[in-house]
Amino acid sequence: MEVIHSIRPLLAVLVSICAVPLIASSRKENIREMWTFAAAIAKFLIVVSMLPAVLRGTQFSYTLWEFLPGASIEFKVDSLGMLFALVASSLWIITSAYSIGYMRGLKEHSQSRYFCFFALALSATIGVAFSANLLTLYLFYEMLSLATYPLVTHHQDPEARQSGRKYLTYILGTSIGLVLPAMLVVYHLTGSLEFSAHGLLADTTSKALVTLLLLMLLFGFAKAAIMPFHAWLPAAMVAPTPVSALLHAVAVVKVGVFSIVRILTGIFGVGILSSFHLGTVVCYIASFTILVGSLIALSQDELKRRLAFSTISQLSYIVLGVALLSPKGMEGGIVHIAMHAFGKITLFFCAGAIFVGTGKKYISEMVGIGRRMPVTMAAFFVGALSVIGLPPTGGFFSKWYLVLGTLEANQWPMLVVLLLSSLLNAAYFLPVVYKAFFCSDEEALFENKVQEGPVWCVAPLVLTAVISLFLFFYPDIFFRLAEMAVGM
Amino acid sequence: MKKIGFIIVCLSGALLLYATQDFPRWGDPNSPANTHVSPRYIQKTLEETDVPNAVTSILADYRGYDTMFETTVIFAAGMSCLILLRVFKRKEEDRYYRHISTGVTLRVKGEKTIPEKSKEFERIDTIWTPYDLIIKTVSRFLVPFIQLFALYVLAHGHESPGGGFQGGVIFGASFIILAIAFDLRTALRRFKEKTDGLLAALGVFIYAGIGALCLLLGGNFLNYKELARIFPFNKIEARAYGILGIETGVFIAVMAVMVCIYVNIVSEGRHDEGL
Amino acid sequence: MIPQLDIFILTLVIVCAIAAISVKDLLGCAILFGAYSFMMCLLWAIMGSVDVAFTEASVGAGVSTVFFVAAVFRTTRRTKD
Amino acid sequence: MEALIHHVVGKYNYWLYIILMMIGLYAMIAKNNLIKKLVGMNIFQTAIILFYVSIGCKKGATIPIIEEHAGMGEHAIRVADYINPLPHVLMLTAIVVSVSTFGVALALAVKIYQQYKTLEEDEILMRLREK
Amino acid sequence: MSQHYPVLLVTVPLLSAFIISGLSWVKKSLCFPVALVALGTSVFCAIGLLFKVLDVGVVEYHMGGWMPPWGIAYRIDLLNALVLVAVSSVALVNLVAAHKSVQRDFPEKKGIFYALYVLFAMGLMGITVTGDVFNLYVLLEIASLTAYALIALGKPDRAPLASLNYVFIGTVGACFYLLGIGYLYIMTGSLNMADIASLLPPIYHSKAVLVAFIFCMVGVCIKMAFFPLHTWLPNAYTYAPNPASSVIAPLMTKVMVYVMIRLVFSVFLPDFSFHVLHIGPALVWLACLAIIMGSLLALTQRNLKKMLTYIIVSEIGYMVGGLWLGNRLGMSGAILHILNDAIMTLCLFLAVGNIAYKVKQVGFEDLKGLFRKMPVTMAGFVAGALSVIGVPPTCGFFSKWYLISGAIQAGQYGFMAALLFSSLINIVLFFRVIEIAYFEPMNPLHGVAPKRGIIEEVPLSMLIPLLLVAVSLIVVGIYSGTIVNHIIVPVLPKGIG
Repeated sequence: MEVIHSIRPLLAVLVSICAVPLIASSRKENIREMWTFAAAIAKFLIVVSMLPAVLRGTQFSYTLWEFLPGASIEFKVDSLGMLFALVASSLWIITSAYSIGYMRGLKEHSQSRYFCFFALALSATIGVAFSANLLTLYLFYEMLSLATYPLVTHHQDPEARQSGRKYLTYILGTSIGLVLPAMLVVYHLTGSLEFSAHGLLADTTSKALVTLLLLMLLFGFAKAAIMPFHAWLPAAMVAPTPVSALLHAVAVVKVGVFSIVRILTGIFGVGILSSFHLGTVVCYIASFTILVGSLIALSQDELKRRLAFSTISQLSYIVLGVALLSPKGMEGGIVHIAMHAFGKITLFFCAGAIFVGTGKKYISEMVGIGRRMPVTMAAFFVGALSVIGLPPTGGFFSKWYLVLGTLEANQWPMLVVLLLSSLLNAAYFLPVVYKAFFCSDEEALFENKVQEGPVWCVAPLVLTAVISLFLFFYPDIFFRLAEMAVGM
Repeated sequence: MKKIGFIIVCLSGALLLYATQDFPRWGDPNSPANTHVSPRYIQKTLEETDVPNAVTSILADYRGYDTMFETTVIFAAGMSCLILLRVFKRKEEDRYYRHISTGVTLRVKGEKTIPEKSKEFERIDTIWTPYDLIIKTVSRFLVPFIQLFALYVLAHGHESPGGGFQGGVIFGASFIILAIAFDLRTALRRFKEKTDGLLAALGVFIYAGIGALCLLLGGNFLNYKELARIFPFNKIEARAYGILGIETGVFIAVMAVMVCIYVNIVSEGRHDEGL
Repeated sequence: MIPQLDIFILTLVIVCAIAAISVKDLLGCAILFGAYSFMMCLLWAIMGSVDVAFTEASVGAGVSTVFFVAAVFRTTRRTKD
Repeated sequence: MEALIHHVVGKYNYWLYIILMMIGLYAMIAKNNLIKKLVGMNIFQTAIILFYVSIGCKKGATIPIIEEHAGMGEHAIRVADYINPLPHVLMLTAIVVSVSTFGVALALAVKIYQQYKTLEEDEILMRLREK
Repeated sequence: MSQHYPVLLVTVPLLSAFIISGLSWVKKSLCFPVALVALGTSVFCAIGLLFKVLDVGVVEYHMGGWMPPWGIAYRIDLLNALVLVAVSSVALVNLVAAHKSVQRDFPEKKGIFYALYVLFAMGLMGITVTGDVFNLYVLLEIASLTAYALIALGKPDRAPLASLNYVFIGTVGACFYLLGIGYLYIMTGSLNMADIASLLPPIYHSKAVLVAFIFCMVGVCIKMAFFPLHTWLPNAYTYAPNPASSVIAPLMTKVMVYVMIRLVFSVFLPDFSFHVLHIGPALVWLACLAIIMGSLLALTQRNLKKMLTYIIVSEIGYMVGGLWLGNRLGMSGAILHILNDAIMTLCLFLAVGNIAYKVKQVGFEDLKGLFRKMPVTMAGFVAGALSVIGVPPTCGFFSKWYLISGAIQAGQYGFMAALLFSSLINIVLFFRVIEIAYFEPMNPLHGVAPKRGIIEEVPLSMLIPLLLVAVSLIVVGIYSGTIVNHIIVPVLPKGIG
C-alpha cells in the first residue's frame, strides 16, 4: 500500500493545542466557546479530509522527531486509527455543544480551565489514534492522563480529591510501573517499537517472556478498565457529566482499549498469539470483566455509576472481540469502538440532562420522568437499545459480528458469555426506561407537564441518538475501515 | 557514637597500613615520586626561571596556576568570614571610658559618646581591658621590625625559604599584635576596613591580572616569558620578575585577609571591641 | 637527619595531638594545638622541607592559634570532653 | 623477622602519619564539642601533609635550593642531592586550604554560639528538639 | 582567541569576582551587572568550546606554556564540554533569578554575596575543565568553601549548624580525595591525569593503587552525598538561602558525579575499574539502596524544600548506578542524567524560591491555594515535577529510558525495579504537593465563578528564568537523542560492551 508523507496528522493533533491559549486568553464566554467550536470543527475537517484516501488504502505518515533508531515521535494514519479519530473528533463537536449547555446551566466555576484541558485531552486522544509506534502512543497516553486530571477533579471538593487520587494512582501507576518496562524490554528485544502488520515479536520463541509482556501491557493500559484495574472509572464519575460522557465513554476508556488493540495486532501479532494460545487467555480475562461488570451494574442505583459499570463490561467486549483472533470477531470488536461510543454517549448525555433539568441522580427518583422529559428518555431508550445490541441500532451489528466471531473461532464459552451479558444489559437498562414511561399516576414522581432541559443539552443527545439509529442503516464506513484494519 | 567512630577509625587505619606494604622505602631516592616528574624542576629551575629556590619556582611558575587558586581560597575565606559575621547596622550599646590621670572608669549610656581623640579620656573595652605599658611599648617598637622582616621574606623568596604567603602572614600578624596589645579600635584606625577589603581584592587581582596580561601579550595564561615584550629584560629574567610580581600579589592578599578574619572573629563583626 | 631526634619529635607530636583533643579546656586546647603545630613544623624542618616548615610556623603555630584564641574569647572555654 | 625490622625501619613515619590521621578522624567522629571536632579536623589535615612531605624525602639530600655556582646544565646538578620539591609545593597549598577552612569554621562556631550559647553538639540538638 | 576559551572560561569569572568584591566597597549597584557579564562570558566560552571540540576533537591548554606533566594542563573532551555548558548556563540563569531576593535579603552584603557566588560557579567550572588531579582538589576546596559560606547565610537558627556539619564532612571527603591522589603520586610520581593513566597499568595489582582508588571514590561519594554518606546534604540545602540553594543543589552533586566519571574514565581506566576489580555490581546494589532510601525518606518530609533534597539523594543513586552498570547504555544514561537532573533540580528550586519569595515558608501547609495565587510559578513547578517523575517528552523520561535499557542489557533487574519504584514514589510525592496547592483552601463557593485579581506573582526577573528552564526541560528532552549520539557516545571509552 502506498504511504503519503503529509503533515496533516500533526495538524490534527496540534489544532486543539493551539486553541488552548486562545481559549484561556479570551475574556468573553461566547468568544471562548467560539474558539472551542472552531478547533473542534477544524479537527474534524482535517480528519475527514484524510478519510477518502484511507478508504482507498493509502496511509498518511509524518515523522516529527526521531530520538532513537526505531523509537521516534511518528504519526501514521491507518484505517484503525482513522476509525477511532473519526469517532472522537466528531463527538467532540457534539460534546462541546453539550458542555456549553451543561456548564452554563449549572453555573460551574472556572469554565476556561475546563475548556482548555478538554481541548488538550482531545489532541492527546487524536495523538494516540494516529501514533505509529509504541513510544508515541505512550507519550500521548500519559499526556491524556495528566490532561484529564483537572477535569476529573473539576469540583475541587474532598470527593473530587479522593477520586482524582484514585484516578492518578491507577492510571499513572500502571503505565509507569508496567507499560514502561514492558516497552523497554520490547525495544531491547527487537530494536524497534513500530507497530507492524504481523507483530514486532512475531519471531520471539520464549513463551514465558511473551506471556509476561502480554499481561504487563494488557493490565498496564489501565484506561481499558480491565478488572482488577477498573476501580478508577466509577470513581471518576464525580466529574461534570460532559467529561464523563466524552472521556469516560469515548476518549479515555477507548484510548485504553485502542492501545490494547494496537499492541495485540501491532506488537504481538495474530500469529504468535494464536500459536501460543494467548488469545484465549485474554478472552477469559475479558469475559470475566464482562460478566462481573454487568452484575455490579445491576446493583447500582446512581445512574452514572450504573453507566460506568456498563462501560467497563462493554469495553471488554472489544478486547474480547480482538482476542478471538478471528476476522469477524476482530471486525466486530473494532466496530464496537464506534457503536458503543455513540450509544453510551447518548446515555450519559441523558443522565446529564436529567441532572440539569431536575437535579435527580438516582434511578429510584426517576420514576415517571418520561412524562416530564419525553424526548430525553426516548433518546435514552435508543441509546440503551444500542448498548444492549438490539436492532434498529448500530450496536446490533457489532454484537452480531462478535457472535459470528465466537462461532468462527468456535469458542463456545465466549458465545455464552456474550448472550448472558446481553441479557444482563437488558436487565439493567430497560427497567429504567420502563419505569420512566409506564407507571401509574400515584407512583409517578413528576407531574404531567413536559419540561425538557436546556436546548443546548437536548439537541446533542437527540443528535447522537439519531446517529445511533442511522448507523443501523448505514454502518458501511466503519465496517470498511474495520475490514481494512483486520486485513492489514 | 564513640564505638562506631573507633571501629571506623580502626578499619580505615588498617586499610592504610595494608597499603603501605607496597610503598617504596621512606627516603628512597629512586622511588617513582622522586624520579618521574620532579628531577626536571631541580635541574632546569635555574636555567629556565633563574630562581634557585626550586620550591618557589614550582609554586609560582611551573604550577603557578594552583597557587593562584590557593590565593583565591584564602580570599574566599576572608570574604566568607566577612559576610558571615559582619554586622553593618549596629545597635548603640553602652561604652566605657577611663579618665587617664585618675584611672576612674565611667560608663556612657546609649549613643552619647566622648570624642575619640579627647586628651583626658580614653575608651576601654567592656570585657577585656589591657592596660599594660610594657606590652604596649614593646609591641609598638616590635611592629616595624616584624613588618620589615615580612618584606625581607617576600623579597628573598627566590633565594631562601619563604615567599609572598609567609611574608603576608607575618605582615598581617604585625597588625594583629597591634590590635592585641592596644585595642581593636587603634588597629582599625591605622588600617581601615575598606582599605583592607580593597587590598584583599587587589592582591589576588594582581596575581590573576599578571596572568591575564601574559594572555593579552599573546602567550598562554601565566606564561611570564611574554612579559619580556613590554619590560626591559630577557625571557629568563622575565620569569623571575613575573614570580616576584605574583608573590607581591599573594603578599598583599594574604596580609589583608588575615587581618580581616581576625578582626571579624574577635569582634563578632561589630568592629569596636576585641581581644 | 638523626633518626633518634626524628622519632623523639614524632612521639612529641603524637602526645601533643592526643593532649589537644583530650584536654577539658578550650583555651588549653588552643595552646596545645599551637604546640602541636610547632612540633610538626620542627619535624618538617628536619625532613628538609623548609618552606612548608616556615609556612606551618607562621600559619599553624602563629595565626591560626590567634584565631583560635579569639574564637574562644568570643565563645566559651567550657567543653564537656 | 629481618624483613619485618627492615619493613618497620623503612616505613615508620608512614605509620606515624596514619596514627595521627586516625587520632584526628576519631576526634571528628567521637568528640561532642564543635571546636574539638575542628581541632580533630586540623590534625587530620596536617597528618596528610606529613604524609606528602615524607613522600618527598631523599636520604642524604639537602633542601631544594640550588647553589648558583653549581653552574648551568644538568651535568652540574645532581638530582639526588636535592629533596623532591614538588610535594612541598602541593603542601603549601594544602596548608593554606586548611587554615582557610579553619577560619571559616571558627566564624561559623562563633555564629552558632551567638544562637545557642553553647558549643556542645548534644545540647544544641536538645535545644532544637525543644523548639 | 578561541584557543584561549578553556582558560577564559575560568579566569574571567575569577577576575570579575575580585572586581565585584572591590566594587562592593565602592559602588554596590555595579556588582550585579559585572557578575552577569562574567557568567555570560563563561557561557559563551563554554558553548564555543563545545562546538570547537565537536569540530576538532580534544582541546588541550597548557598553563604558563609548560608541557604536562610538569605544568598544569587543561584537557577538554566532549564530556567536560557538555558538563561545562550545563554548569555555566545554570549558574547564569539562577543569577538572574536570584537578583531580586538577594536585593531584599542581604542589601548591604550583596556585593560579597555575588563575589562568592561567582567564585562558586568558577570553582565548579574549574573542576570540570581541569586535567590535573591536584588542581582539581584546590578548585574543589574553593567551591566547597564558598558553598559553606553561602549556605550559612540562611535562617540564623539552623543554617550555621548545618553548614558547620557540611564543613566537617566535606573536609573529610576532600582530604580522602587528597590522600588518594597522594597514593597515586607515591606510586607513579605524576599528577597529570593522562600521565597517571599511562603509568598505572603495570602496577594495577599493587595494593597502594587499590587503596588509592578506594579513597578517591569514598571522598567523591562523600562530596556527592551518595546514600550512606548523604547525612550532611538535606539540612545544608534546606536551610540555605534560596538564591544560594538553587545554584548549589543543581550543580555541586552533579559536578561530583562528573568527577567520579572522569576518575573512572581517564585516571583509573575502565579496564581497572570494571575488569581488574569487580565492584560494579556491588556499587549498583548500593545505588539501588540509595534510590529507594532517598525516595522513602522524601516521603516522610513535610517541608517542600527538604523533600526535594531527599529526591536529590535518590537521583544521585540513578547516576552512580548508571555509571557502574558498565555498559554503554547505562553510562550514556548517567551522563545524560547529569545534564537533565541539573535542569530539573534548577527548575524545582527556582519554583521553591519564587514561592518562598511570596509566602516565606515552604512547609506543606503553606502551599494551600497556590495554584490560584501564583499559577505561573506552579506551572513551572509541575513541569519540573513531571520531569522528575519521568513523563515524556520531558528530559527526565529519556535519561530514565537509557538507564533502564542499560539495566536490562546488564541484567540488573534490581536496578530497573528501583528506578520504577522511585518514579512511582515521585508521583506520590509531587501529587501530594500539587493536591495541597490545588484543592486547599477548598473552594467554598462552588458553582460561582472565581473573583479576579487574587493572582499575585513574583517579579518577572524571577518568573522568566523559571519559564525558560521549564521550556528547556522539554527542548532537551526532544533533543536528547542527538545529545547522546553526537556528544555522549563518542566519549565512552573503548572496550565497554
